Amino acid sequence: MLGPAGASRRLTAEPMEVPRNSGTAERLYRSMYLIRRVEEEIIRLYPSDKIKSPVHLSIGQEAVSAAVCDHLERSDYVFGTYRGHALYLAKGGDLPRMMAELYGKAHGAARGKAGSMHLVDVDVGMMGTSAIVATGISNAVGAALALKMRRSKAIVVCFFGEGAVDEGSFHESINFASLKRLPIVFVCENNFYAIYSHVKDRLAGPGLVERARSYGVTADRIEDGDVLACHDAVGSAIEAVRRDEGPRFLECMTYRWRDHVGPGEDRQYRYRPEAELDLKIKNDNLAALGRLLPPDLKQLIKAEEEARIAAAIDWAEKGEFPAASEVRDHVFAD
Amino acid sequence: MLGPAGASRRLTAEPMEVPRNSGTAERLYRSMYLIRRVEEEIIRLYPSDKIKSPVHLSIGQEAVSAAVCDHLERSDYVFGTYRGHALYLAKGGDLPRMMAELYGKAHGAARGKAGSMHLVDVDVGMMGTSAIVATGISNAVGAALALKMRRSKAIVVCFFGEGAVDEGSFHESINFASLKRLPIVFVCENNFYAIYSHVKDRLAGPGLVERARSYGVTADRIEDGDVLACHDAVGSAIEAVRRDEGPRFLECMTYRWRDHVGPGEDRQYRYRPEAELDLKIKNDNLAALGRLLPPDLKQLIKAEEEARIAAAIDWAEKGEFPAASEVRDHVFAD
Amino acid sequence: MSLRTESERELTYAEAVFEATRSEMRRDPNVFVMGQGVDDPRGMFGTTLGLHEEFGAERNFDVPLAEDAMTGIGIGAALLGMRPIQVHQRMDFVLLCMNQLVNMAAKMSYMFSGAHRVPLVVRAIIGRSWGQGAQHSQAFHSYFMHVPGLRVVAPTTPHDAKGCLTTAIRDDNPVLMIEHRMLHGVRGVVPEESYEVPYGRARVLTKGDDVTLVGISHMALECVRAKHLLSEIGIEAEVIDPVSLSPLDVETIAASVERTGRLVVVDTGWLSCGASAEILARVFEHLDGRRAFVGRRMGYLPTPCPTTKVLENLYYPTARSIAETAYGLVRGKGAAEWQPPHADSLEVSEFRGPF
Amino acid sequence: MSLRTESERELTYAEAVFEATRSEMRRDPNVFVMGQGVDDPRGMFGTTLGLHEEFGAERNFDVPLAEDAMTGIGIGAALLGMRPIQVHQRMDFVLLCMNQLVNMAAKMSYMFSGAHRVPLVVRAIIGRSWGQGAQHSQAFHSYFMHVPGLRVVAPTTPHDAKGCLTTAIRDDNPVLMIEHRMLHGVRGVVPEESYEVPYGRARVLTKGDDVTLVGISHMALECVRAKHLLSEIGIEAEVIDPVSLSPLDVETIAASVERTGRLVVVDTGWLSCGASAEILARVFEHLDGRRAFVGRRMGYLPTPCPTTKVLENLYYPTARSIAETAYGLVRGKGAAEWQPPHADSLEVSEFRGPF
Ligand SMILES: Cc1ncc(C[n+]2csc(CCOP(=O)(O)OP(=O)(O)O)c2C)c(N)n1
Ligand SMILES: Cc1ncc(C[n+]2csc(CCOP(=O)(O)OP(=O)(O)O)c2C)c(N)n1
Ligand SMILES: [Mg+2]
Ligand SMILES: [Mg+2]
Repeated sequence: MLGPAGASRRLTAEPMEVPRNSGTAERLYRSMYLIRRVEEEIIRLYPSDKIKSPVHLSIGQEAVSAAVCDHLERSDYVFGTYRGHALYLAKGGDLPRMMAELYGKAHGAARGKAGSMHLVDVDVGMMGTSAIVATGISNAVGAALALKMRRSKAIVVCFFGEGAVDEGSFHESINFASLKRLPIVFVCENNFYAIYSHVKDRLAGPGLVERARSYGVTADRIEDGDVLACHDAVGSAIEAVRRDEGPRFLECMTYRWRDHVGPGEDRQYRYRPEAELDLKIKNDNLAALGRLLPPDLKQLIKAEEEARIAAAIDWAEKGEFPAASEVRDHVFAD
Repeated sequence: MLGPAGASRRLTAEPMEVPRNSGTAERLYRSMYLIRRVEEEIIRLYPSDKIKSPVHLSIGQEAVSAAVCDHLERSDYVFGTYRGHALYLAKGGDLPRMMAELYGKAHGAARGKAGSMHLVDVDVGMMGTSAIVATGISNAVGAALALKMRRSKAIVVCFFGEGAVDEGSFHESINFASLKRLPIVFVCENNFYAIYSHVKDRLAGPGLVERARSYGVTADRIEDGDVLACHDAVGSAIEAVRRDEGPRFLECMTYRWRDHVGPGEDRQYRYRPEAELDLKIKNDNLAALGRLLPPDLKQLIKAEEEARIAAAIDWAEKGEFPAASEVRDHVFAD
Repeated sequence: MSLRTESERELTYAEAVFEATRSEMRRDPNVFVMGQGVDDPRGMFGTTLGLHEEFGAERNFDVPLAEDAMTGIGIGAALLGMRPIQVHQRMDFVLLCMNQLVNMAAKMSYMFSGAHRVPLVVRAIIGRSWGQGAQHSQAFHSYFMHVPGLRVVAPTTPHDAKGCLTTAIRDDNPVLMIEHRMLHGVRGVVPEESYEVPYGRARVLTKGDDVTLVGISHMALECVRAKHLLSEIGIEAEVIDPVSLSPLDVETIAASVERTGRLVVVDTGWLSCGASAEILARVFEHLDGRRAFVGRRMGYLPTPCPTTKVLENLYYPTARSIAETAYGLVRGKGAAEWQPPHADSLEVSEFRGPF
Repeated sequence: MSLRTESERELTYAEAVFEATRSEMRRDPNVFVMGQGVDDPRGMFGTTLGLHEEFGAERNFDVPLAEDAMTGIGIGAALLGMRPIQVHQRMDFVLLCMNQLVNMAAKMSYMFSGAHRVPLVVRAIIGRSWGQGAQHSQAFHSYFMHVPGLRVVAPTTPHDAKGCLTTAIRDDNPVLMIEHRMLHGVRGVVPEESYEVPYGRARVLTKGDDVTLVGISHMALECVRAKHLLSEIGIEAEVIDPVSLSPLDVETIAASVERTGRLVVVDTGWLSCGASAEILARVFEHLDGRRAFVGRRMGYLPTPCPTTKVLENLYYPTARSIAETAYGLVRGKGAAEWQPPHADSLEVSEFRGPF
């Protein structure tokens, strides 16, 4: 079952002239706007109890997924985490089916069995997400191994939080990827926190980039705040991987505005300085990018995306829940 | 049950004047000689089928355990691997009880339940060994945590092969040790091979020392071939840890002469160049160290150690096997 | 459900866990808590909240996301006489530290013939409800029951939560304590003083002669509810909470089955090679043909856990499905259909997560 | 033991595993082998020896000591349609990759409603003899039987080893194949052509009316030996090899027990929550009071495995201890003591390791 006709899978609006890097800014703005607004809608809908599963929001972190996926083909693969709305949307995942999945409906991306934590859309290379930290990393490396064995031109991008780097599995995975020079980009979204635990209380030593380099992997840290610069830096890393120069590691600095899980804010827990959060909100990447676009173009994008979102929610709400018999389906592939 | 009176737990011979670093050379020679000869005896005994368990010999690698343990107090702790004879002996483990353990006897170090792969002698801080690669590393870090919590002056040294660095568990462990600045020395015995697999086929990047540094741990590579230089380098690392400067990592280059497991040679498998092995045997650390000692002192040491070994084997052979009822003992501590 | 004893003070299960931890930390300076988020503002559902304030940051500390090494570190500290308590927010994560728990902690006493002991407590929380999905809802107590050298307890009441944890902390052996997320908010009477709940003693929660219902952890609550449903149609169920899964008190269960001739084991987990298989097999061996009986196992459907509520509702045994099963056993094949009324499990239906 | 069929060609179990692997690699370019030492001069006890020479280094390769990630990498490759075969020299090491096998491989089909399939084969070898000790002798097949979404096979004969592995490689689902180290040298008739041994079909190895012996993996051999011992005193045992543990062919076993009224399940593993508990429980449920029977479980002692031979000999069921147990069931409590003669298990007594 596909989404409504209006909800095309890819972001297909034509590029327009804007001050700098026009087409790129427009595409990124559209992608980030969509992510931001979809998640704001989730916040709005959540108190209705229609979304009966944990949600991990990416508001504040939209730039990373948008910038990375802008360089990817539909035939490239991405692997992500339970904080996966942004990646799903940026890679061109079907929005109505995502909303239906959050509602637990039968026409959801995984017929309601997955919920927010396990978004998948293999048609666009969104390979799914895991709620066990770091476990998708080795799966992504395995996909890259398969691509290499098949002499494919596609690449894999693997997204994870800085908390995943704590796990031994990350190390085993990046070592193997480097050893075999696999076509993979490791994108670490460093938002400083794993739940309420600060990275400095978990990560010893000079930093993530140095860790990656100790596996012979070229690595860069990309600061938060300039989406177009981030886009450029990501682009050259991806190009290098496409040229078969072996894996790359990118530490993308970013920041989560909302609570670790759930739709709410988390100021009451006082685990992070309020000024830190306030500054990030003030320097909103989306707003900054929007200032680079002509107002009427921006309005056009907003209107188009709002229409898509409204249609998707409408479609999701209307669908049926899966039949009881489905509970036993798909334990095994047939 | 203790070993025979002649078999004292510590190497207690008085130091004598020898050309350079006299006492040290003597102590190291004695320790290495003991290890070498015990393992040669195991090779001799093995065809009799009296030792009914896998043995992993350290012949060729004696220098590392000897040099490190020479700096340790009885109250310091060591953790090792299934290739544990050298460490057990260098740390002052009871030789007769080790031999009895290999024979599976009731007066063995663990009443026959452990065998060669799980040597233990807590009285001298030999905390035991694991046959699952890398699993002792985190245990060692935990012991160091306990020492720190108790404000103890003792330290922990953790021995493992370069193969263990492949495991995620190593990374998780060294990260935590560095984070908490624990009193531990990581001693990686890099003998180039994990079974028949060369380290270059498993380890990507610039090397082990760089890996360790990426966790903020001071790390050194110590070349094979000069036991006294190795002893010095190890000594300064250990002193730093004693001064509470946080963990250290030492990559000690070494070489195994025998097959990965069992008493035999392994030339027939042709997984390593014969010339590589021959050169190592030619540059035997034990022989080189022996040349620094006056011949009569060397003879004395040999005679004393030979007597200990003979007595230990004799004692081991004479003991009883455990009674059938013992099979259910010690599942739980009581 | 609250089992009233002399004292009338009520606590939630989470508070009872907290109280046991705090009082053992006061009693023994070697006891400490380590785990992801144990010192954060939510304090592991309240079970470790603020312990670092009383005992210092060294005795209640956050750890990196590194289940394997952190378990090994706990073991290493235990070898030197410390008594670590480790907490896993979801039992699903213990799959990352099976090696340390099974290959190391469970074996060290035996492998080294008593030279080592491992006084380690691992608390593992089973998730449920609010869309936990396939990876945040699993229960692996059978994995630990399988392995000699480990003890496994699964207290249901706040009283037993406090007592079992106290016993576990004082034990010189590695102990897994299984906590069901749906129990954390349940209230019950908990004495203020310290006490130990012994291993290997099941609790008979209600007496009855028609059928024996054995309910593990949260399922003991559902069995009590099922018992009430059955009472209404004149069937008297004996409900037993094993409390301790390894060692298991098969005598108490078998004695009940000897009377009732009917057994339903209800687990919060899968059936195949699960705790319910073991309990059924043990009762069968124990009675050894002396007394014929019929038996059923209930637990998770043989599928991963679906996220959507409509399917998740089918995934777990309920008071109603337990009552139906028991009814079928008691009245036999020819009996009229009976549809028990719905019995609400507030701890499930009112749960809003987020986790 | 060799089951003679039309062809008379005999292979060892290890050769049969090799042959299945090679022929599937020839048939399907997506099949490849990865594992520690698979391309080394010993080739995993001969089962992968030299495969890289025929198929290239990309299709039979050594990996770092990184069980967790290597399993995840196999899964990732499988998601893209590759068909990896992974080998663990000892099943003890799978404890390091439980997370990937249980949280990922077993769940991907369901969690994503069929969007993914994971055609992964994991071969895990159970160690025994020559002082393997506590950490190189464990059998965890019950862990995988516990989890929906995984298939588990434990072939005993070279014939079934080849056929089960062929089935597993062609399956689009994750399959665990359990190999017992003591079986690798055992010879049996193996057809040259490819064939599949289906899931969920037990094999009746010998017919008998007095007692049903179910032997898992290597224990099927010991059960056949026990059967011969029992024959000598006029007791006829029916020996059944389940071959496939998940799904399990309970019908065949239950039908036998329905005739014999006596069941002994002999596992190469611990009892508690083990495969033997599941088989006993399933037979009990299947017969459901229609036929009374008595049953026993046999397996590892409830201890870690001791290294020294004198104790290790007590740790495992033997033909003799199985025969004694069966005798006790058949002749009942009052029967005269019977000490069966020693039946040598050459594959054990002649084993000299080193591993
Ligand atoms: C293996 C594992 N351990 C612990 C958890 C609990 N947990 C869920 S999310 C999370 C934090 C992860 O932080 P990070 O990787 O930085 O990602 P972020 O949430 O910041 O995007 C933790 C600890 C888990 N899901 N899996
Ligand atoms: C977790 C685990 N994986 C695999 C093995 C099998 N194995 C035993 S020793 C060994 C090689 C280890 O090499 P290294 O760490 O370099 O130590 P060395 O034997 O060279 O002393 C391997 C792969 C094991 N015992 N444990
Ligand atoms: Mg983070
Ligand atoms: Mg090595």
